[in-house]
Amino acid sequence: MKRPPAWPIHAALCVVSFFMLLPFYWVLKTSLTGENIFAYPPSLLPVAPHPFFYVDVWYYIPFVRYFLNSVIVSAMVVAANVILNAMAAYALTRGFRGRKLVILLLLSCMMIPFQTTLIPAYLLTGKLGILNTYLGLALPMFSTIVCIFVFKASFDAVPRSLVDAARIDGLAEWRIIWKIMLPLSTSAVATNVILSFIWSWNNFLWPLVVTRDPLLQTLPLGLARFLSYHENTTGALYAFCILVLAPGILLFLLAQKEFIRGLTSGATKG
Amino acid sequence: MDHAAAGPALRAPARPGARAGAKRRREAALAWLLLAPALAVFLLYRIIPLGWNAILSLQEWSPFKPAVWVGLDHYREMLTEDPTFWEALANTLWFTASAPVGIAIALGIALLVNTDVRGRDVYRTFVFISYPLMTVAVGIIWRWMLDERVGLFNYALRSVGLIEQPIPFLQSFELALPSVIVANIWQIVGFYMIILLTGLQTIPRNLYEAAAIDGASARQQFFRITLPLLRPSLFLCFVIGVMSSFTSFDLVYVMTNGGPGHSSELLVTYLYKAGFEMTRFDYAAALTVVQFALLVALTWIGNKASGGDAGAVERG
Amino acid sequence: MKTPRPWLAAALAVLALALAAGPAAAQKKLSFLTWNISDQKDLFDLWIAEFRKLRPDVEVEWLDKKGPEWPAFYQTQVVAGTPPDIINTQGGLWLEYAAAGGLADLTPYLKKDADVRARFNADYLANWTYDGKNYMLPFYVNKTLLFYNKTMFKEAGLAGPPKSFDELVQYAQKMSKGDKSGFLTMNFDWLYWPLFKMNGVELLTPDLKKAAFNTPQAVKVVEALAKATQGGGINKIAWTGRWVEPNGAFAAGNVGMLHAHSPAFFFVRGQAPWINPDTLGAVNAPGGWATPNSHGLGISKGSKNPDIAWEFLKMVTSDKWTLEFSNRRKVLTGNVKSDTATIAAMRKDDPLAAQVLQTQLEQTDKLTGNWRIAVDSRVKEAFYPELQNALLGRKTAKEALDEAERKVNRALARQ
Amino acid sequence: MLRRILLSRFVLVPGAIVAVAVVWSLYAALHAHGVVTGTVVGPDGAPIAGATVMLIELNFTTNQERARTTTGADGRFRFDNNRSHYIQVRAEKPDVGRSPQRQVRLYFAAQDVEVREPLRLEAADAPRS
Repeated sequence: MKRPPAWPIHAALCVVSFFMLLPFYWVLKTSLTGENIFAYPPSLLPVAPHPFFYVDVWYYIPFVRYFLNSVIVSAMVVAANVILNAMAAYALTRGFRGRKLVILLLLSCMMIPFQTTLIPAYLLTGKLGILNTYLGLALPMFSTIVCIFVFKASFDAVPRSLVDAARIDGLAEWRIIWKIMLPLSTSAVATNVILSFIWSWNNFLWPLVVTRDPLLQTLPLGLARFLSYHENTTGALYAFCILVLAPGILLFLLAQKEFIRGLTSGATKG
Repeated sequence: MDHAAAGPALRAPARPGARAGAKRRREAALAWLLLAPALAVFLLYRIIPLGWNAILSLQEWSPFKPAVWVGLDHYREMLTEDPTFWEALANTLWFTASAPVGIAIALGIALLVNTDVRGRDVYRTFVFISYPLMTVAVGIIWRWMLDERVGLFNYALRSVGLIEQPIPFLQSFELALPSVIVANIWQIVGFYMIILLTGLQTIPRNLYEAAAIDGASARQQFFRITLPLLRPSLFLCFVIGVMSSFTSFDLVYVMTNGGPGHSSELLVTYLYKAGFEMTRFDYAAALTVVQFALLVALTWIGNKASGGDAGAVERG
Repeated sequence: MKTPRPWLAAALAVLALALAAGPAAAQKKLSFLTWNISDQKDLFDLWIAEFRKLRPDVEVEWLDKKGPEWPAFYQTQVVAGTPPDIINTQGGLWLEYAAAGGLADLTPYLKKDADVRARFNADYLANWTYDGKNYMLPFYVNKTLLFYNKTMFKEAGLAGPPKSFDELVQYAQKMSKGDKSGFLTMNFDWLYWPLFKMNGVELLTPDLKKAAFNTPQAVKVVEALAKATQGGGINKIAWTGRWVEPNGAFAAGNVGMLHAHSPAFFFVRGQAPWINPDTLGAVNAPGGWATPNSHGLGISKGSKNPDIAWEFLKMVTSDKWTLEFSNRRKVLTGNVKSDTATIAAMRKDDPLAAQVLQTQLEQTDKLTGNWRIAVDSRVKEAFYPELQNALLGRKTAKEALDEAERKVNRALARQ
Repeated sequence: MLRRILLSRFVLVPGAIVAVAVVWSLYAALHAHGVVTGTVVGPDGAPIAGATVMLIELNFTTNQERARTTTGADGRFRFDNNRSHYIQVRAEKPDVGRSPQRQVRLYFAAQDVEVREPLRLEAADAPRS
């Protein structure tokens, strides 16, 4: 296919980027100036920006501790997601009785609002004896339905011929997943990693309920400190939000490259 | 969980000459084995809790009181004497109806950033950046941008002279819900984008090459190849859209808290209020059950619409 | 391979002993759940250390959750059978729990320790009585008052704060022009109710069984407020905002009057360099009516050792610690001695804050918006959205109040 | 294989970040003696000896004095017990006047810092911040 001229694409993308970045710009700006955003007229450029609200954040909450907790929990979640979802998705690409039922079940499960499962989920976690543990924090997110379907869509696109060939070579199923499916679905893997990381990283209500031990609190729970009713913590609040945001963006940047490989190169062979 | 253990047992299916019935059984066994861990998680944190709600919805219960059976009383109250429920339901459906808009936008963006235009990675990041941002920040910032007197939008519109009177986005009954929806789309569009990007990667280049050789225009290629093959991802986005309309609690809570009146109340915010603020978990449970039934219906429709089987496109 | 054996055995024995000893030596545990006050960590550490001296056998765990999630956390813990022993609730939340039998009745303790009862401002203490029983002690107290922007008052040629509801509305309209508006009020937890009370409107009948607010007078009030809101005299944020927006708007200097409780002062001052005794006034609202939004300390019914919990309460409400608390957080604690001392001390180094806090000790007999009904939050939920409908012009005052009356009565009937 | 993983950007980038963090905290550890120094000058810009300098910390919502010292013959002052990351300093001398309150924000708690711009005493009833 012949390539269209680049400039209209740039133009369109610049407009999009502008609208996407506008609110974000204000978060960033406020984190550097701490100004009262309800002043009028709004100052479009940061006035006397300084990094000290980030220093405040560092001292308002046990930042390192919370950060490490978040890292540990998210690492568990990401690993579990890639493995469990890949397995489940692979199963769904195979014909077996009850498959449609499982799919419909998953799709509907996906949409039970977490708020209403809070109490029973807590009781069950207690029964498992993993309240106040990293496992207890991570377990509910060990598999996420969206990501299962991301994998499924990607696996469905892998030519059957490849799989059958592998079978005839007597390759074990788990190795088919590992050696054929995943390498041909790097973009799906990247999506899994990014999304499950972000969900577990920003998860708020569950850690709030399941951890009584302050040493186990995750980063988002630090939020409470910045919504004070007495102090004016505006600057620190937004600095905090930026700090919570950063790792997700970093991961996205790192995983970016996977979105241009994937099956596009793989499908032709095999 | 542990493939190595499963491995040897699973050799069989491919062995030539295995009897069809046995083969199918092994296939099924294998499938369930692979599904087991994921399903276990959902059983624990979705299905059992849902059952808990189902039972609770037939009782009179609060954390401080033992349960008493009241049959369908809560459902009767909900359907016959609770206008708020109907308002919240309508709003939720409006919210759901807005999903395609966001998806369309995201699709456009995804197609653009999937070309090999320079600086593509930067654009992608810009579009995605809103998604991982904490909802509290999103809510507060949008509250301010849409504010009647000091908000950025009104400021901009007034300074370019587009409007005389400022628009009270969040203070008016007509605009509160749309405002929340816009903010929601703003936040979720990056999410849609990467789902669609992943989908686009599953479309083999050679198809386009072939089509190009047959002299198909870019438009035709889009409608003949991209769209059909992207169906699974589009369906997934639709499901996500529905989901977000039934679960995006934080955004509404921060931006409007369901007001003014109940004009931006969603089922999820309403049942949170019912449960944790009015300590009526039993009633909240009934709401949950109704909402769940609704969702199953919606998903089922969407599923059918996308050609069944979660929009999966069988090939090979 | 032989020699290690005895070591191993010894090690195992020690381990076994440790395990056996573990539970035996286990301490009594007290947990203390506060409401979005994590900034006072240092103070609470001091309290815990001090209590450790009084009761070496007890260890205290401190938990803090912020507003919206506090109930979710507490109620989950209650269901799980591990409720925090001591809880700090805000506004009327405690009513639900008290009525449902979730809180321990403190009346007997207060009888036993008359000195504890004597510490407190009787009006504030009475705030936590539900059908004759006292369920909570004051932790830190506040009620609504009227802040006004003296500069804007001067510009509008207004001498002093309004003396009546009509003046309030009229002043508000006088000051509103362009981006400036005249009046803002907090709208959560009945904080706006003084506006009705100062017009003699009652929400409920004296027996708290039925709605009593649907009167011609109330219609007049709502119409006046709605008119002022449409005319821009009252900033719409007053009816849609939460905490950040109204305070932010007032801090920005665009609003003439702010009807809020005392914490607003410190928040606003943090954002408003313009604030000093010549530019900000703080007085009781017309008629002296105010809605308390105080924080109380109660004991969960499910607590394993309520008596120890009471000891802890006694300690933290003592003159010594309330004074320390007041100094650190610039709040009043309902403890008469400390509060007077705090304000006296403040007079010289922070006169404006002192003036604000002073209003909190005046006319404490004129508290409203704190009805002792089990379904407080449901009534709130039944009433306020309808009020919004009227104030923001979706319904006429009469329609809205009729509908509100129906809903409120239904909520009351369900209890 | 292992080598490839170790050299992948998923290891290198976080590694680099951690390294920077470590270096920074080392630096902080070595420069956190809580020493605050500076100069007090009169309205004419000449150093003022014997002026009282107050180190003020924002305690929650209101300022509280943490320490005070007096300037030497060269108008220099020195605190060495600052523990905070956000302080304010003010100087005054009975017959000369007082300086406006100066905010000093530090990159880490107890950072050793020289208050650049000297504290300039002004004739009394200068606006308090």
